[in-house]
Amino acid sequence: MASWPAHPALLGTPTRRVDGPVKASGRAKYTYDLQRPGMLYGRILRSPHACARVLSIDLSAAERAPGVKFAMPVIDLANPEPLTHKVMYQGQEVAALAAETEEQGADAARLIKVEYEVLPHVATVEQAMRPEAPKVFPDGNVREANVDETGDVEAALKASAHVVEGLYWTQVVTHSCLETHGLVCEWSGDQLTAWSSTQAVHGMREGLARGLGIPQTSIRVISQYMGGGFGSKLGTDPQDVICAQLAKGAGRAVKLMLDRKEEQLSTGNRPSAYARVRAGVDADGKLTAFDAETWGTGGAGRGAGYPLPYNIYQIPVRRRRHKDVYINAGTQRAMRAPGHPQGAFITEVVLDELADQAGLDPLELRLRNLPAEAPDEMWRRYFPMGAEKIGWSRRHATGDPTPGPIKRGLGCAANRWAGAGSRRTQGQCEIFPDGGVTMRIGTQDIGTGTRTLVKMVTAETFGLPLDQVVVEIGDTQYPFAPGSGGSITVGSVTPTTRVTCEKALAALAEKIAPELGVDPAAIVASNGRVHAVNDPSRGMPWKDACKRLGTAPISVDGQWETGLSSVGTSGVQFADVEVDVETGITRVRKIVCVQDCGLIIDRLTAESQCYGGITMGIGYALFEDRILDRNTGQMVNPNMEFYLLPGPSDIPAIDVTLMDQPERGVVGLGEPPTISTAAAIANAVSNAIGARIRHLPITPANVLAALAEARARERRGASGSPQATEPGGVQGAPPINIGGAR
Amino acid sequence: MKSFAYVDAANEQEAIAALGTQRGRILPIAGGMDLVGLMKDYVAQPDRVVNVKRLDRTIAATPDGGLRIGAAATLIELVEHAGAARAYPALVQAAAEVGTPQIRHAGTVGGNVAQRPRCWYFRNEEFQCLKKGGPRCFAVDGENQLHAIFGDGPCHIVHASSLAVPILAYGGTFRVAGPSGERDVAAADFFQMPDENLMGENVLRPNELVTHVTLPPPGRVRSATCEIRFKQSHDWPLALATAILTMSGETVRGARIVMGAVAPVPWRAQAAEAALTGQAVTEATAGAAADAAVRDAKPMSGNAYKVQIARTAVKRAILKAAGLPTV
Amino acid sequence: MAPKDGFSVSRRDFFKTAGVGSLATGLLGPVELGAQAGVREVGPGAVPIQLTINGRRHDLTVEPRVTLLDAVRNRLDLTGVKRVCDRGACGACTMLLDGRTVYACSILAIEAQGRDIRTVESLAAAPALHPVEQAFCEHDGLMCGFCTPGLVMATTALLEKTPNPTADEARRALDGNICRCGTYVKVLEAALATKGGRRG
Amino acid sequence: MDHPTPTSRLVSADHCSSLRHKGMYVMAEPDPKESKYFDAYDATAYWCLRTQRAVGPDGLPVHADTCRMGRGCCEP
Repeated sequence: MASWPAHPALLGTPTRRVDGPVKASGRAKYTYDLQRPGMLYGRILRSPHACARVLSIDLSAAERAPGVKFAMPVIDLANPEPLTHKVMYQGQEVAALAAETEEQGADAARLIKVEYEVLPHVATVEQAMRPEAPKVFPDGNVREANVDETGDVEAALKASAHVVEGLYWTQVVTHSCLETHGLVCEWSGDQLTAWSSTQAVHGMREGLARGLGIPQTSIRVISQYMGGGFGSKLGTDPQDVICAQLAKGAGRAVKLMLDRKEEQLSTGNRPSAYARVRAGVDADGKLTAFDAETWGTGGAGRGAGYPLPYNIYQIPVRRRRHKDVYINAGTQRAMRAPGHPQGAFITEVVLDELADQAGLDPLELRLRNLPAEAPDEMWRRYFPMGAEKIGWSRRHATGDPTPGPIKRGLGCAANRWAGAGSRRTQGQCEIFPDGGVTMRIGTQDIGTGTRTLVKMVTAETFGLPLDQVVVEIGDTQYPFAPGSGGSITVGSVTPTTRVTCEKALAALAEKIAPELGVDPAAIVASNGRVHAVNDPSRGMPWKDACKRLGTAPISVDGQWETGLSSVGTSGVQFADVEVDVETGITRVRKIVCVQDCGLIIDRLTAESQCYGGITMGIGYALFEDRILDRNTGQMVNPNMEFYLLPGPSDIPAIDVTLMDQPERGVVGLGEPPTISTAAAIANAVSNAIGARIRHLPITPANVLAALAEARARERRGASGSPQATEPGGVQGAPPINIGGAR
Repeated sequence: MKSFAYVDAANEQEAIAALGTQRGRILPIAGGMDLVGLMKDYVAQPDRVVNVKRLDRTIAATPDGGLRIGAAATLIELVEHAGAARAYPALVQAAAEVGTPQIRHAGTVGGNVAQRPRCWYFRNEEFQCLKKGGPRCFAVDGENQLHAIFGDGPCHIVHASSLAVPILAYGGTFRVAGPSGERDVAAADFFQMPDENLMGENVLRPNELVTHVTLPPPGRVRSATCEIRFKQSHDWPLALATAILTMSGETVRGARIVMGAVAPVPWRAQAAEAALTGQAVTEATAGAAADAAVRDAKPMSGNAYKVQIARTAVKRAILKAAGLPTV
Repeated sequence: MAPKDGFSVSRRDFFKTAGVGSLATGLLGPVELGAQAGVREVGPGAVPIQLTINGRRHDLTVEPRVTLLDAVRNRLDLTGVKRVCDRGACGACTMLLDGRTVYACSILAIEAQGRDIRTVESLAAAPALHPVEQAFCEHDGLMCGFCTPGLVMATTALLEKTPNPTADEARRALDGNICRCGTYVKVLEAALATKGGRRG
Repeated sequence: MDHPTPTSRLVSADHCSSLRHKGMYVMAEPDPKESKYFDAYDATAYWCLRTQRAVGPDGLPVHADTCRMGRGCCEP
């Protein structure tokens, strides 16, 4: 059985990304950058309406336009099922074409005449949940999930020493991958090659084959470099099949990359989350009950569920009633820790409110409610470490008493994620007589450093420098590996690489064992030599060993094995913020992150995952919001100018501590670091301003409304009692826009 | 972007000759920071674009001690102009906060002043709003969190130019050139409210250009601009304000206070000026002036928070001008 | 600390820093008569233009509406800098024009004639790396890498002007660039650590 | 090379063969001992391989609850 080296040479070191030089210098060719001989540009015409019936599509003018080689409807009006003639959201595909230049394609698309019958739509959850609302789908706009209930909630709340009650919510955000979704398709007879910006080359092949009705053996998918996915590029999309059809129809290669507006409208988003919560603690600060009525929207699709209460703290009695709400908007899809940022935000904010009511330090309240058994006791260690690093001891009670408009505050939150690895992952390794090594695995590097990790494990196993091994990924011609999602890539591909390379090394050991007079099982490779495990002098240089292969390389296949990876990560984050109460503007001063992830392969890229997750969490906390016009259902900020993403000056000092756990094997780290950032920031803002932040994003409007509400409450003299009112419903609070999908 | 013909004007006369009388059919391009985006979004669909980058870009003192800024000067040229920064700090502070380095390197002073609104209804092709000849302003009962808190409509944009604010405060004048010659238009008369001019934001006719801006000698004043934006990196201001104080000892003898990003034009706050006049600048008097500045604000359904932000911008601009700490 | 009163700038100061238009590029290509007499109009069809990119002259034929970014990426296959927002808001297309960073997505190719255009490909010939690129790699100032060439260009421009920037200067200089993977902390480290960032 | 058909704990044999979700391409195989890391909530985005969208060829939403034999478009 394969194992990780006890004294690794490379693993765990901060190793530079192997594709850094080609990326930094602009030499890496992403899908967006590819040019194929005779290549055309594809362009999709999309619905401008949130809901409409397509009555006719007239391609004739577009077909005659300069440069156009092929045009096709996407909505099939010959389909006898009338529902398929409807467009359900702005940005849904209606027709497509391919032209010689991008400009010609754009011109021609505007010549496609589409007759729409505009239909009533719903743009917000409030609109959608009204009884008289137009129905997005015939089965109604609200899909109720089963009630999940443990214990007697009413009794437990009644018996609680302190209860908080409120409405909490988060916004819809988009993945905003910098490289938009898209691909280049080229046919050679019946064989299709697709260069795709995808998180799953094998998945893309499977989807294209089914979508086009051709065998998987006729398709090759390649993704050497891709510009971000964050969960939105795991499956096939309409444009993938459309691009292949355009290329077939035109008889030329076609590149179809979405523009930014299309990307914002139609390639997925993180659903909103709403929760009406009642929660209690007893006199000892032990959580007693958590009752939540929740809803959210994933647009014209389901799946707006999220874990609540977030499954970290022990709460004996709980009830959860969830509804998915359809609206006429682009469909949700997995986005970096699906459900968790929403659940963590609501839960951790409720916890801070309970701590305030109970007169407890929020950190103390958390420590009193963490599980005791391993591995979850990690949080018990990490919280005090993070507290030390952020300077928790200087935390003031809720409401910075310092005079002046700038208020400081601290907050914290925890995260958990599964990770794991896929046992279906396969690899292939060749050792050549000249000493060359090639490791092939059909995974893809979505920016997380996969190529680097595979290379490190390969080099480690053969005791060679990084630059003496070749790693080939990102192609369906290589053995099957799963999609890069769910933080399972490292747990899938590094064990598989280790297993495969160990197998290849064993084959080499067989060849040289007689000559060395050593049991082949006792032969290892290190420092450029192949030698007896207990006696490095009994061996030979790597190249000499390979010469013994004669003319035939070693070629072995390997498959993932258990024992090299684990499931489960834990982490905590602390935020130090500064809020200007005269403008409502929050600046994050510092984030502290304590995170475990098992055996670290590359310390540099592992740390970068934390920096990246936190940065995305800051965007979620403060800035990002997909805003749909409530009256038309059309997105008002389908761009990067008013869809606000954090930039350099919005990023605080970030202090990352990775907790090494080599004994656990590898555990994925892609998702967990982004989960708790917004929750920690929200709690820090509340701590700073002395008013409750109960929804995201924490815009100036949000902060000023919270302050106004707190002042109104003070005037009413209702301090200390449960808050029965909802944000925005309080007299004195300015009416605020909370953005799109409500 | 619709295709268009292109004229590279070597001078004012060529530029004006190349511009037409039909609104929107022929448009000048300077830095392009505004126009290229408008064209990509099919909000502007000119048949001809006239390059005016080769026109006047000098930044120079006028004989009477004022400042003349060629409209084709880039924002970075203004920011890096030591003389301008010393004499007109409020102007250069505003310029330094515009957009990003890339925008300041290409964008021009004239382009900044004459740019079209950033209203998201105006900028998205789907919305046939008033300003595009459509039937209604979508902001009225829509997503108006970034819209105007002053003015009676019918269009509720905020003016997008940051430079316009200090230019108005300093009493600047725009030199406008057209087929029948040149005219000077005071900044106070240059910008137009939607009820005067729905399809544009200023007095420029389709065949006219701003060739330069002249600021009068600043006199013995203290001035500052305070911009408040949400993102500290690239973002549009939620509000900004310029305060120009003429001091007599510690007492304000006269004040000019103008707010930006709050109304369809740069918005002069005469009530604030009156409130401050005769006072020493303190946190309290600046706050009282700021209260006066926003007293007549008429926020929309979703932008009441901007009243507070505009108030803060005014207060801090006054304190900053007086050399006092702003927070 | 009251500011100096009055207008105390010498005229010499003004003229020293005032740039007078130095980019009088004549019109290239066929000259057509426009609607008005004396107006030299080209397009809307493709017109020949000349661009000086990375020190090399390129003759190409594009419509006036084609942006510098699209001309360079699609016509000249210099794909180092990327098209991301396409509206001058993200910096992935950052090029240097006469030494200053600009958004190539928001500048027409026809208007970049006569200017010194530098793309990321100008920094180093493969396989060598420019010191800024080297620093990005050493500090892991990149992840998916799609924003990286734009950030490399913005950093290069900063260091050419300000060889030893403060952290705040570096942040301000990079504020026109967006990274979705969240590499900013490492990018700033790289910018501040770059040695010999100035090109000779 | 054997390319396994996607399988998932969220979709069983009586579901339509065109129903897809992320888990089918990611295929993490949780350690039963670690099941506490998997909460009971539905954040799953489903799509149909015949439309590449969240609706089936009949224009109705796709979901593990609805993409079962008996729906007109379902294929074994």
